[in-house]
Amino acid sequence: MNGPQDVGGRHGFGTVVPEDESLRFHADWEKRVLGVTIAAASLGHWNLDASRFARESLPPAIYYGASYYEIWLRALEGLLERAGEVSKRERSTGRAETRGLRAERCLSADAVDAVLSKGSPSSRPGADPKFSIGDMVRTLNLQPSGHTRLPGYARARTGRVTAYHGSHVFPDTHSSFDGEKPCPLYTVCFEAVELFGETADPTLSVSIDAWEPYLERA
Amino acid sequence: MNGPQDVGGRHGFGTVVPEDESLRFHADWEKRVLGVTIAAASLGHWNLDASRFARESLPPAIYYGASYYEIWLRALEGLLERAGEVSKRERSTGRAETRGLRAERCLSADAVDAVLSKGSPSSRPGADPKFSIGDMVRTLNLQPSGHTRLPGYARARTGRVTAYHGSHVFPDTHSSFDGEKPCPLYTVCFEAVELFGETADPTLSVSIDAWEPYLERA
Amino acid sequence: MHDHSETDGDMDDMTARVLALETVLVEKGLIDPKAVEAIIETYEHKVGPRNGAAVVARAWCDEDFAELLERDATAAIASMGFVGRQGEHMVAVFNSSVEHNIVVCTLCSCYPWPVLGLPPSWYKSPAYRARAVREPRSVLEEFGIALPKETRIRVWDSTAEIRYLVIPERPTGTEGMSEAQLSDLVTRDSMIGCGFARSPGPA
Amino acid sequence: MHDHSETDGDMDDMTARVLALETVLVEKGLIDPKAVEAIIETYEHKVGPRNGAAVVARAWCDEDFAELLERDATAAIASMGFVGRQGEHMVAVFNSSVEHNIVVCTLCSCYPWPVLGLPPSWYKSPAYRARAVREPRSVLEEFGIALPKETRIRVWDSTAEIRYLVIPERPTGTEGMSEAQLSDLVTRDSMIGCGFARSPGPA
Repeated sequence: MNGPQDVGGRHGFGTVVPEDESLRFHADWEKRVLGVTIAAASLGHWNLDASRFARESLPPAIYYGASYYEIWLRALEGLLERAGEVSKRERSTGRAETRGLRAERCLSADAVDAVLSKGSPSSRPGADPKFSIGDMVRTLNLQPSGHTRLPGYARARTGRVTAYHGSHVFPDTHSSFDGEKPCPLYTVCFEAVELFGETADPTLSVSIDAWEPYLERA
Repeated sequence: MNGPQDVGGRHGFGTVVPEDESLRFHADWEKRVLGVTIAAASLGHWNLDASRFARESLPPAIYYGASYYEIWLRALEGLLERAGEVSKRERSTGRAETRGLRAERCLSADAVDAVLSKGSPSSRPGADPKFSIGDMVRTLNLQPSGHTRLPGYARARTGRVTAYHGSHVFPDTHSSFDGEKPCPLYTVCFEAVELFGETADPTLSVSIDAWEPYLERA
Repeated sequence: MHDHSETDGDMDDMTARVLALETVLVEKGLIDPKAVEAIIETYEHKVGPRNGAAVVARAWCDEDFAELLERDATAAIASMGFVGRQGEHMVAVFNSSVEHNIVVCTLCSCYPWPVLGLPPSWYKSPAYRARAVREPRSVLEEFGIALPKETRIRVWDSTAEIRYLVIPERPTGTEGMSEAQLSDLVTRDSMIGCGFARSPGPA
Repeated sequence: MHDHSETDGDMDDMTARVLALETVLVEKGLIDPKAVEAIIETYEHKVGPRNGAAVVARAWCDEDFAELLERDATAAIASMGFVGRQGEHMVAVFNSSVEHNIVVCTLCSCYPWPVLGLPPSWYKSPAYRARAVREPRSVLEEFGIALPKETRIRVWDSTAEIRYLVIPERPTGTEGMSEAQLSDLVTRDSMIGCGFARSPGPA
């Protein structure tokens, strides 16, 4: 979606404020958001792509006014509500009114290390790739209202394939629970002048990782 | 600028809420913002394009969280501060600490009708137009950090010239007080599929008004 | 974006904020409170969509006027006394059974003040500005308007100082009505392209 | 975007908000508070940028490892025991005197957790995400870094599940230093491309 998350190349967000690397959290509530978000993912009501879609679907005024942990929390609330696990009223009272639907999938403390260490690889067996490293490709002008990972600044632009990563789960379908539909994933590199116009930094190139359905031969 | 104002074609802003046409204002403070904004423009510290730039330069979190009259007020505060007329401290105390710089240009009540009726035409004598009605043109990939009136959704797109309006003040320079630099102004019409991709409404076309420096022959 | 039912606190803040600024400006002699009042009075009571409705009604009744409106809308509209700020360069666009016109300003809130007055909140909302250019049919549905599938839609994004006035189709069953009667059928929304003129008869 | 000095009120709201959700989830048996604690413990104390620094130091010292890191970063990094969530598919990119690499996720906050831990606030900020792809030099200036004008810059936007680790250049004057000593020179920011490794000597 052309949502608030799609900020690459946009103006007006101000300066970047470096931060000491020893700092892990800015407040205790951020820790809880991290822990609860990861633990709740084990219930299996959604996948990573669906959770990204929930975050970028927050209204722009909220998205831009929130820290990233607040974005996580608000998205998590919505995901749990749509899964039928926690209603708005339960959130506001802090008291459960119904039983959990998937308590049997509750992540136990014992299992945390194994789950975090295992991760969730997104590579899958898939079709042979249509493009080869070195090919010039053009991104399509895709503007779905649903989730996509083709950023706006790199839409309808010509670049070169610099890597092929095998087939990966396709977020555009996976995010809406329409299947993993794995397809070839490439790194595509663009000159900045192609992306941002003739006044862009001539020493700069930018790459994205792009699934085959985002691309056509240039 | 690729700022918060550039919302054409973006997702996530929700529904449109119709409003009875007898409603003029939602609160008395909106009336004051209207009146003060128009009256203060007579001081001549800025022009219409500069005031638009001030509005779109508000941080996105503020821009999207504000009603339009709030956007006007916040921008007016910034314009008056940069003009040296009203400091931040004066705003917060509500008490003047220095004299007005351009009190001699204060809009009098008597002059209001004439000023509003006269308006500020932006047409100017200018060069002959490079394009003719019916010509196919392509908008350039212009992404200045300053003010521009080429919306993002219509950048690097091909359309047809459907009207020529003579030369008009060029907002890209006028907004930064770099001169009126009038140039030919056209209406350029695009098919929606050209703008938004193949899934767009095939019965839809969208036109923008575009100054000649935004265009090249297609 | 602005939910007025939840923002009474905000509005008080805004009242204080604009009052502080206005007070300082008046104290410095930079604005005259009477001028501010005169501006408010103009757009609260004098300049509004009934101006545009009169233009539309005349165009329905007077072919010469309609022709001038199509050729030089600024002159045609000025001939009825409607001139000034945010209407310096007017273009009239005519709806028909095959094409429907809609006006938007995606980049700010440009609107033809001399004929329509101040824009409604929704016209200035990111929702309208974002969606009018991409999915006008779904926007029209929120106004209770369904266009035939085959009707062509042309959206006019007011990116310069040209201001657009939509001339809606004359409703059927209005033969013999006076200009004044006809103008009562012309809604503001129909002159933006987000509605039709009303049919005559009991409201 | 989030000014922490001004948002103590907000943070209290957030504390209450997450507490309410967590309480309901625990009551329903959907999360185990001990699991939540174990997750926090992992990313607060166990998994962080010292992992990545060890990878970089080894790459500086061990040509075979560097070669494997370039060819199959996932395997190379796993060989040091760093695996898991948000590091399933790793790519290492090597800075040189002619090319500087920078990593961003313009669409959310993708980041190589097993080697760098949790991303810093700025990495997730719209400011960094917006500007890293368009004007990385001015972003680097805000980190106190000036790149030579002729240095090529390559920005890696993490739009899929591939995670990028920048291998900064080995500082001069580090001959004979141990891997452990070298890893102390490797800053988190240098592994994102927003800094250089430190020079040895008094800090």
